[in-house]
Amino acid sequence: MSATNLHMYALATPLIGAFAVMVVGRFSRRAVAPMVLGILSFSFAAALAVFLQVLSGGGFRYVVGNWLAPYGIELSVDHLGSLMQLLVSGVALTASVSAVKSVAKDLEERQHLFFTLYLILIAGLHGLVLTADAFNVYVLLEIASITAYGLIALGRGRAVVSSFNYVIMGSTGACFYLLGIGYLYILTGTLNMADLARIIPTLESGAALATAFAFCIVGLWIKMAFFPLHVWLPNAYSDMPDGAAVLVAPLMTKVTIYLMIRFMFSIFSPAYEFIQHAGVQQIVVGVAALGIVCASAMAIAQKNLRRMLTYLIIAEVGYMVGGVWLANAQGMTGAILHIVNDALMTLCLFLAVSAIAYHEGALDFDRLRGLFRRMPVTMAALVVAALSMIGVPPTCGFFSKWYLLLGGIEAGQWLYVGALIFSSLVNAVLFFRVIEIAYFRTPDEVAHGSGHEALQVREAPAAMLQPLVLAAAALIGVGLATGPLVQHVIRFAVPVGF
Amino acid sequence: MEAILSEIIAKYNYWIYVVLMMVGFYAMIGKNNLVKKLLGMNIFQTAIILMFISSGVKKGGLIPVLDKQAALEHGVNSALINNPVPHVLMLTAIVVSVSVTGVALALMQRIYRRYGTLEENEILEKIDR
Amino acid sequence: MNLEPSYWPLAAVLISLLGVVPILLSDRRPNLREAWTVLISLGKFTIIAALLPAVLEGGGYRITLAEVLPGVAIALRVDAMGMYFALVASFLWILTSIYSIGYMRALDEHDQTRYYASFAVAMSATVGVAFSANLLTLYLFYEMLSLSTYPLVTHKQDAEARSAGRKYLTYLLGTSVAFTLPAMILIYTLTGTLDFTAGGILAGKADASTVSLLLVLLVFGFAKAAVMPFHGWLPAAMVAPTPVSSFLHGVAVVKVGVFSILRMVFFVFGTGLLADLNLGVVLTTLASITVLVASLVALTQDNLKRRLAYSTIGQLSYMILGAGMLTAAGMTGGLLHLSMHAFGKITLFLCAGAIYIAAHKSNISEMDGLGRRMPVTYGAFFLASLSIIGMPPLGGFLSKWSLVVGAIDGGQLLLVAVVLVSSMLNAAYFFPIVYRGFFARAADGNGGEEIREAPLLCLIPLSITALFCLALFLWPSVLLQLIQMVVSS
Amino acid sequence: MKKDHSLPQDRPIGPSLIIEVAVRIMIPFIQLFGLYVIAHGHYSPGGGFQGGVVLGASFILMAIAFDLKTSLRFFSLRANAVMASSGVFIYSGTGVLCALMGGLFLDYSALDAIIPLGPVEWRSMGVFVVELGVGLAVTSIMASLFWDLSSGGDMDKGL
Repeated sequence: MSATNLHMYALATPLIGAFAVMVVGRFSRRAVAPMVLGILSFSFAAALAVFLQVLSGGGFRYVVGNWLAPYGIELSVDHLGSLMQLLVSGVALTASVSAVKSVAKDLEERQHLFFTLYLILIAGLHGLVLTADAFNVYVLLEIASITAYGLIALGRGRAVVSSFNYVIMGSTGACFYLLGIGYLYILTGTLNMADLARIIPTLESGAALATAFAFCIVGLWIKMAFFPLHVWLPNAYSDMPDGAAVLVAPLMTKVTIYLMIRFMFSIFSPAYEFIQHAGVQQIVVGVAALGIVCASAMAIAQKNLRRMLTYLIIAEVGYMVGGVWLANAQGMTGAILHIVNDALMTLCLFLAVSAIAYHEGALDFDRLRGLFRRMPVTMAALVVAALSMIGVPPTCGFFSKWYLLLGGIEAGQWLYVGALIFSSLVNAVLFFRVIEIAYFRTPDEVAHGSGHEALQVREAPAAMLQPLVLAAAALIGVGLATGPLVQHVIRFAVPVGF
Repeated sequence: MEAILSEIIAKYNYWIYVVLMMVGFYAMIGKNNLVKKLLGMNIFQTAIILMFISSGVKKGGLIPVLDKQAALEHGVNSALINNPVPHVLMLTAIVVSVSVTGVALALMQRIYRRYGTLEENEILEKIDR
Repeated sequence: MNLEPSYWPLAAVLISLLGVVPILLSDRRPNLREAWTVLISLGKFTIIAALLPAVLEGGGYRITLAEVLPGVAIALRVDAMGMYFALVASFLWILTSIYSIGYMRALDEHDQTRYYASFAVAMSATVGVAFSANLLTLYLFYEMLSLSTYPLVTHKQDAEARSAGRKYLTYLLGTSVAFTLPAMILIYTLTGTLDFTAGGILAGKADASTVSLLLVLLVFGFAKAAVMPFHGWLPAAMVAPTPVSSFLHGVAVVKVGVFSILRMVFFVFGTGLLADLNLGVVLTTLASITVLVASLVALTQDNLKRRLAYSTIGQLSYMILGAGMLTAAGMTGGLLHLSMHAFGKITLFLCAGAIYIAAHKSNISEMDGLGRRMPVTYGAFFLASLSIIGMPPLGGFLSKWSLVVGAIDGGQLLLVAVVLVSSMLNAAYFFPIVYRGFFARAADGNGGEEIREAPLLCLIPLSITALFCLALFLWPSVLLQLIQMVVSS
Repeated sequence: MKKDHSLPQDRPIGPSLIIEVAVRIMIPFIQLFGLYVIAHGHYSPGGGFQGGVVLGASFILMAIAFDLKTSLRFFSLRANAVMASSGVFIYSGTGVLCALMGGLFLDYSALDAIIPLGPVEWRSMGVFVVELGVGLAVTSIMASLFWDLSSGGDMDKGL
């Protein structure tokens, strides 16, 4: 096995595995779980190896099929890309351990089909983080989205309607992106990112280039649910089966933000007038701040834990988009760091949600009473994730927020700085409301004298707890490793112009 | 006026795509029926496909299939040949669009079974109840 | 000051954090669990005491754990000021844990394992704050303390505890996120570092208005110091079991707040900078108002623990007042009051707890004649209240003396008046309690003949702390030496 | 091709002899053409996707002209799933095989090490192999897309 292909193995195993699972799953349901875990473990190991290789030897570009760029399809395995690949495969593996359990319960007969979609989605995400071709981004984005539509539709209640709305919105986003790419192709005659980056500065910046840029960015914004284009997300994400939510919620929006960074800085450059223009920056960062505030406010209004979290995802998107558009090194570092951190936080939160839902079913707030006693481990992990969302050191959420705040101050975007602090406070309120409900006992229990022995610990199965504890530990681990992470990885991803 | 008109006529392919796209976009946003929304989406995608393809066409261009013998002997004059890349790209885009349509149709069927209607407002009413 | 790299500071912080594991594991065996608690508290004190000689010789220890941001690491260091606080806190923890055993058993409280575990975590956080080498580490342990004490405050888990817990976190977490965090980031952008440096890091890096903004942000941001108007959490937190109120809300938590503010004044702003910009007056004004208002409010409280809580609010501001005077004697007085008040107030709270165990009474108006039944408890109470009022021959006299001298040195006669008036108010709210205990006749006929002293495990700690109030007047040398080192740097 | 024995009135539109006969004659040619398109994809217009669509359309045509069950008799669900999976497997398997043989992903010239045809010839042949995989997958997916939709998603439970 030659080392240069490792990242392709990481990508191809889920793809091949998806169909293997579909075929094998028809004959034996029991073989599905070990297969999925094996596939994803291998993929994770490969991604880890690539990451270490990039850390020591630097990034490289890879031509698929040895057709040279710009004619062939190129992949770029650089620091940021391999970090994202590691993140995708790590989150996917962790999530799948839990998903195997919850899907076996929720979708007993159709679990092989579920995991087929699941693995294709992962393959699509692997492709997205590696590709260096603007058109491939479109195709892979749609592969990931279509599988996500399917996964959402498997959910409960009005999941089908939510999924359909997502189809319409998601396709609009993809079409906008495709349209923007079309303009770029007409202008430059190429779709290879490096080629585009070479040609675009030589063009006279006119309306056509601006249109291309705007269409692509807006398309990606729709896909990542950037406020005010977020309307599809809360329903879609809260109606998903838990097994899918633990994968889709942490990764989809984050990978799309990564694509926005790629698009802005691998195709265009910080010198491009739209990115440089103070007015545009002002508007985008302002909208991001508004989005953070509004999403946080809407999260307060929710009466269901899962829905509350979906609104927080939207707020976090505001963090990252705002951070990128601060257009300085600190903000950029913060945004990239927050991609990693937020993926882990969301993973941890949704793993906890799925562990709670395993026995409790609905996640309305009044159902959570006394949960600390019944599920101590789950709640402890939820607390760690909550602390990270609030931004308490040494959890990782603190450090990315730190960089984002630094960037905001440096850029003089006080609105954004205020929004970040506001959202921290709101997060504190939100999560402590949940924790308080879960910590205190029900009136019935108090009535039954001491009533402590009456309540037995009833945790989710170990297979759901292990990834949860792992994710919670990762929040602290990544937080403590922020220094090296920024120093050895993210530093290379900050574009030169900053 | 004449200048504008001639401008429009000279680039009629782009104008057609813009009009088509707006028709599709309107249907996606303005229509209440889910099937019409989906049709709108398809029109929207088709418009983009048309734009791509028309960008690769040259006046009097040849199809980009080369006779090996002739190409080796006389060389290739790329100015005379239509650009195949947009076509190939759009082939993929069509695949994507077909897949999305397929998924959307399947979803719509399940919506119809569950709620007995495909009108958005009626579905929303039933969800609220 | 040369600091020697060492793992001991880390051990001092972590011992109680790791100690949570055996405590949790021995959930079903109370004796073993409590043996662990006492053992860990003894171990912690031993480690800290072992670090003392080097500090007294002018050295210290440091350790860097992880460089998380450029120029900012999670790092610990042991210097005179941190040592001073850690020594007092870890010593009092031993007594509190012994007292806790007596208290929790006497009342047959529920969830004792969680109680001891949270206590141990809170203790780690307290020593962590004391030994922090920079603002980020301090912030980390500060938040850890807020969160680990939440289960303690809400231990009863009834409606009152719930609303108290809500208030507790709203004040503490809210202010730290809304004020301290931005201030910290502002300092970092201005100076590029967050390390505590003797003489401050801000001098020459910021203009007067920024410095005063930072000062106000930090004083209010460390709301654990309960400077008005951010004091509301402290009376609310009194729903906690008494050992928690006595140790955490008499010593650890509130002193962490004051300690953090003093750290800022000495090691981030620098007294020189504050004197140049004449910003000491910000501190003294805020502190004076708090001292006087809190003492007046304390007069009106009938619940003993709430009265003590308001007393605490007032006393805490003495320490800030001392620092704000920006004179050597004032700062000495402020720092000294930190330990004197700690010993005094913990005694008072322990007595309140003992009264509650023995008589199940928490309102002062119901405590008539109890002193005759519980002479040891009331004797200790009397000694401690004298110390806090500032009477010789008790420790509190030394610190108040220094404060008055400091105020006179600085020519701030108004502050002299503040200290004196508030001391009289202190007397006014403490003496009635003692008086009623010893001399008033119980209102209802059955004056509680069956009431006896609290269990021995409760009595011993409170006697020890009361005696320390006396002893510290006679032999304050170690503490004074540490304070001298802080002030002179 | 056997006729479905359900009663005429059960079908929404009655059977039409003309259509059935015409389709019966057309389908073999359609399928042959589909195969031709797949087989020529690597050096002339055509390819796996186009050919696959044509092939898939033949089954759809069958389903429209007769009914779903008839088309399922010729192309069972299990065969469909296996075909779709093996199509993707052939495609990505080829890619991985190339990588395993020491080349880059999908670098067909590396396959020369298995069957020595010469690197340049393999580049051409490799495309054909891949197109074959694509063709298989597209055929089965086109057919199953139609089945699923027209049966209302009941395929798993039988019609």
